[in-house]
Amino acid sequence: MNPFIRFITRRLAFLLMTFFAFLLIIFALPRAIPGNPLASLLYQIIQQAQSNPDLVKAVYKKLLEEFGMDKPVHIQLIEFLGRLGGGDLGTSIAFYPRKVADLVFSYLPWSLGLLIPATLTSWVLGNLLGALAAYKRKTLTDNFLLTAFLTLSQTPYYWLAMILLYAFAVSFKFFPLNGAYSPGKTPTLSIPFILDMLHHYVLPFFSIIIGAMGGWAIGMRVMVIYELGSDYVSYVDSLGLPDRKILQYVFKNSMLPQITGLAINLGTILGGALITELVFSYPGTGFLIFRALSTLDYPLIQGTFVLIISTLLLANFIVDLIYAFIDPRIKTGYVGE
Amino acid sequence: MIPRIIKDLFKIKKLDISLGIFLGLMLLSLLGSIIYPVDPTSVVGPPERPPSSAYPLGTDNRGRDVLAQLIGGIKNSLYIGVIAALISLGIGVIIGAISGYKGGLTDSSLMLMTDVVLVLPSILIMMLIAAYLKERNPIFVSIIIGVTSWPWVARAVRAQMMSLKAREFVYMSRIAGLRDIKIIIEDLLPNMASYIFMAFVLLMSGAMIAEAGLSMIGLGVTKGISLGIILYWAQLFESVRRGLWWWFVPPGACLVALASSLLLMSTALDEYFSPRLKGG
Amino acid sequence: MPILETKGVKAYYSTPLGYIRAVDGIDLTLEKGVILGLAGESGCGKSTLVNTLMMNVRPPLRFIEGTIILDGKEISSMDRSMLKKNVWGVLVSLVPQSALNALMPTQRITDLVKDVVMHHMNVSEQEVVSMAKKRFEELNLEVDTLYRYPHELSGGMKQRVVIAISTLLNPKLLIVDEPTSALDVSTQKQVLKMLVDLKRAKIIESMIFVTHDIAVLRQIANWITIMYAGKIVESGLADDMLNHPKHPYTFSLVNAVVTPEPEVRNRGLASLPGEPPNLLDPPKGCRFNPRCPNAMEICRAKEPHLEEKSNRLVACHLVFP
Amino acid sequence: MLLEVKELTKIYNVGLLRRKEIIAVKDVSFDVKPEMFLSLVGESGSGKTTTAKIILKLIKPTSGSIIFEGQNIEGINTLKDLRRYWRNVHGIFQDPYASFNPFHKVDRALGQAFTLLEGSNFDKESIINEALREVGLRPEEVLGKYPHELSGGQRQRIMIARCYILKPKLILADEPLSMIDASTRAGILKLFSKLRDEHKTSVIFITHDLGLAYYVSDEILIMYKGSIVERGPPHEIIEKPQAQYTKRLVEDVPLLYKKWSGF
Repeated sequence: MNPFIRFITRRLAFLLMTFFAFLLIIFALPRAIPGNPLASLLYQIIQQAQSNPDLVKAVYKKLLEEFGMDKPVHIQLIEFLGRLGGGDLGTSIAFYPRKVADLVFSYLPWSLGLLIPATLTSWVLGNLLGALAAYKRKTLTDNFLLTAFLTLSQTPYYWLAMILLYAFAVSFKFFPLNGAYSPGKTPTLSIPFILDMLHHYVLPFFSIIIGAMGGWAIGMRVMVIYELGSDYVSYVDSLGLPDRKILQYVFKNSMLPQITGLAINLGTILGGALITELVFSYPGTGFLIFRALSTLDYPLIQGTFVLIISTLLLANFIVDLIYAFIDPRIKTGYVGE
Repeated sequence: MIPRIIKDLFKIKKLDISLGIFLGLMLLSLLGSIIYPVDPTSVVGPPERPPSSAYPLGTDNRGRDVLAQLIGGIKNSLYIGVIAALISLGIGVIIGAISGYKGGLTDSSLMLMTDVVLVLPSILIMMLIAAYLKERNPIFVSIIIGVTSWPWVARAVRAQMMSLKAREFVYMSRIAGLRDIKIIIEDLLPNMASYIFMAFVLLMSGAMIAEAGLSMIGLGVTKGISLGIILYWAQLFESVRRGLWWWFVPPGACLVALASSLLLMSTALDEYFSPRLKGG
Repeated sequence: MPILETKGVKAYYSTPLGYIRAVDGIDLTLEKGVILGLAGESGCGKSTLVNTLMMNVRPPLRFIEGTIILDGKEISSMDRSMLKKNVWGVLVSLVPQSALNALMPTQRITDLVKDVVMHHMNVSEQEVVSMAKKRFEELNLEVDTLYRYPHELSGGMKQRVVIAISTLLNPKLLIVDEPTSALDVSTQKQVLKMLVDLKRAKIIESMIFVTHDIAVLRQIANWITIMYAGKIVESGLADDMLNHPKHPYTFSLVNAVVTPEPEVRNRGLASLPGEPPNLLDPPKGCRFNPRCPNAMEICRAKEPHLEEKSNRLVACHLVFP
Repeated sequence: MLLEVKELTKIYNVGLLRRKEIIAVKDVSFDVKPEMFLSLVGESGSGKTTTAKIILKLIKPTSGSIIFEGQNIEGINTLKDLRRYWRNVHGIFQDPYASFNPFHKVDRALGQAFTLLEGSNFDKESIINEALREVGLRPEEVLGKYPHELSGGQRQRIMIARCYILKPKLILADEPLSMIDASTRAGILKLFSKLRDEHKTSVIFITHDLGLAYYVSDEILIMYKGSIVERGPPHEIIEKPQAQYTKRLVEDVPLLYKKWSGF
């Protein structure tokens, strides 16, 4: 068989298996944990029945139906998979009667709008600075950059967000305190609204860029140092190729892991910038997941997680494709040793 | 060999600095309650006071002492970090070592399992598990972090094991009739020691950050304190917007200092032990 | 005019413990048309020397002093960018020791060829490709190889491709550093043949061939230089020197050669006691004195200099008292 | 007969993307008489090291058998039997740097020999000292040192000293000289002959160097791509090679006293 197709088929099979394993975890966890959290949630809902009996009854009915608590486990599992297969992620409790999928898609644009540009920017900056540090190895520049990268890579985005917020929105009132746009406004495509949106955008955007840059830079720095020490570099160097060209070679060879890293990273984007969105009260999917977790909205937790894991596995698959296209050894069906 | 390595290691400035920061904070957390005997959980003064001589790092919204919380928080964060790292390391080393030493079908199936766990994002699994638990003590949190972050250790240990067991000194010990267990202890493990130590250090910093992340979304420990919990409270009660900087800056700074000193430590060790990074 | 001439060349490795004097005062003259075999055992500084000869010096190695004149140009005072522009690949080329890993794994051979040629010459891509094809044919390499990735080639093939690339621009001097140590004997012979053909076809004018294998030198070199502990101990015409070694070290080196020949079985094998000296702190006097069977008082006190008699250079108090 | 190798075959499965079988050793048969110096000559990948590892029971053959003093070694499985076997059949490897665990002093490699010797009241120190002197080392110069403090030649001598303690019936020496400088090689080579002459040890000398094999052996086996293509006394192999591969080999080895034609 064509080695390329064979490789891709094997990876696809693996990813599907992983997806199934994840679905099993999602299915099993609420049912397997002692004290059955689902049951206690149902109990809680019944207790709240006084306040709004009709709504609570509806929620209760829906939950029973979706989780099928009264049926044997294997039937529950089949129904669970069947619903997922039909594209139904269930109904939220906290936002009853809205569907989970519907909720996610109304929160998603904010997360994507924030994360895609921020991730790409930090990726580009991180790679450039990382390569610079490697090129300037054993100089003051490298020592400074490396220390900065190490510290940044261990700085949680959300804490950075808190610091930025305190500095530029509380102490100096340059930027607004929270939200994606000023309260009272409705999203339109007008110039004033876009300006207002950008004004809210700056701090979360930079907190993600700065927070993510260190990790990319560290990875790139190590890769470039490794490549610079390789035999092919000293060979082309001795042939007189200019440093600029050699750096191009090294950069090209160091990029593969970084590209795949980026793809995987973009794969998790559906989850939003969980805690950063929380700090800024930014209405993205991260915020939604937080609401789901804090209100124990099981259908919403399950639904969002299934979506996140799907895009993540899809990203993994794309990475495999990239590898298969770029790595000549896969193209030619190289057999080791 | 070992004394020489240790002597060499102390010459590395990066290592000295990072070790200094880390041990300093660790000592603060261990001895802190003796030097600064204030109960972090009890109300000691008026709420939301800025730092002063009475409250070096101010008080929180209920009038509890932030410095005392910080001391307790570092201690618990370190505790969770160590336990979680030990759990991951244990699982990773055992799976990796068996996989690498045995090979064959055992290897294939263990690695398949590892790959599955590696692809699933550990933070999601952590969140899932944590969300369904009502009570979460530090041990639980450590276990949750530990059981989700071992796969890369297993892979790395496996690779090391495979290359080491084909080394000639291992053959020399085998044809001297040494028992497998003795070969593993005397020949294989010492040669992986630096690696295992580095993995531990990285796992620990990862675990402390993961703990803080879980806490921030309300899935951290339900009783007691940690750096993440302080941050969580600070976030919950809008400390940033209300300008109560002493409440959220110190715990975050300590977390960053602990985690990045650990990372710096492993970077320094890596540069020392891997020749290609060491060279000019 | 000789193709290469050096005077008092010193290049040391800088380490925390001090300087390792790997190349310590080398005077060398290489005439046009000569294949110089540079031999010596591991750690004697031969690889360091050949890299220094083309000023390919990178930390921790440091060029200390001396002059190197290559094809009438003093390259020891040139800076790196100048060397890269006008010397390396054009006047002098290196076939590195690690030729098996010298090709970038993610690049086809043609891509490297294009980059190398187009950096030094103002030609179009098509011209480069047709030039490379012609050269590959001339050297009996399959033209198809140009479109391959390195991992698709066998060890011997990689080695020959590297040699072909190094000589694309007809450098006057080719430096070959232990090219055959990882190859089996038949492939080794092919590679050696290719090197000799390069000179015969006048693609290169001269060659320095580094090896620890004296029997290989016998086959291809017409001039041999022996190094010991960072210094040249003997230098002369290949056949003459191998038949009548003068320096005690050369003598034991030649007599340690084991080839499948009755002469060797009858002759027996020589063995030197002791270990090569530590170049951080080389012995006083002659560096070979601690291992020399003929060491005299003066050998421990005074360093012998390379002196010439009937086309032979030797640094030994026994030969030149 | 000391050792009989019968139809030995070893197949490895390798592959980055698809599994591929690599036949490392194919139907190899030969035998070793007592006090025999036998050389196994081949280029890298010819299967000579694999053969040695199988004989040393470091890896299992895919098929075929090895009979040592009339016993099939497949049946040697208990630690006690294995130890007796390794006492009689010992090995020395190519890389004197990798043969020592960098975390232990070189003494350990020598001390390990005593696990193989039966009985318990040895004067270990004097046995070790004597063995070291046999291989031309001064005990006080090497004992107590870490491997990195010694040269390659010294390390390889220590490995041979270990064989002097054991006095095995058969030594498998896998390229023991390939990383040793030429000028010190002869001294180490002589130690193998001495073991044979003084202690009646047979040697299977594995090398890629036809010259060395020619110089020391009673008999040479030529291996190519996992099979034995030719066997015979050294002078016959060199003077009248029969197999195609051997002919090419003999023709392509660089000689000291004769030049290649066409160069």
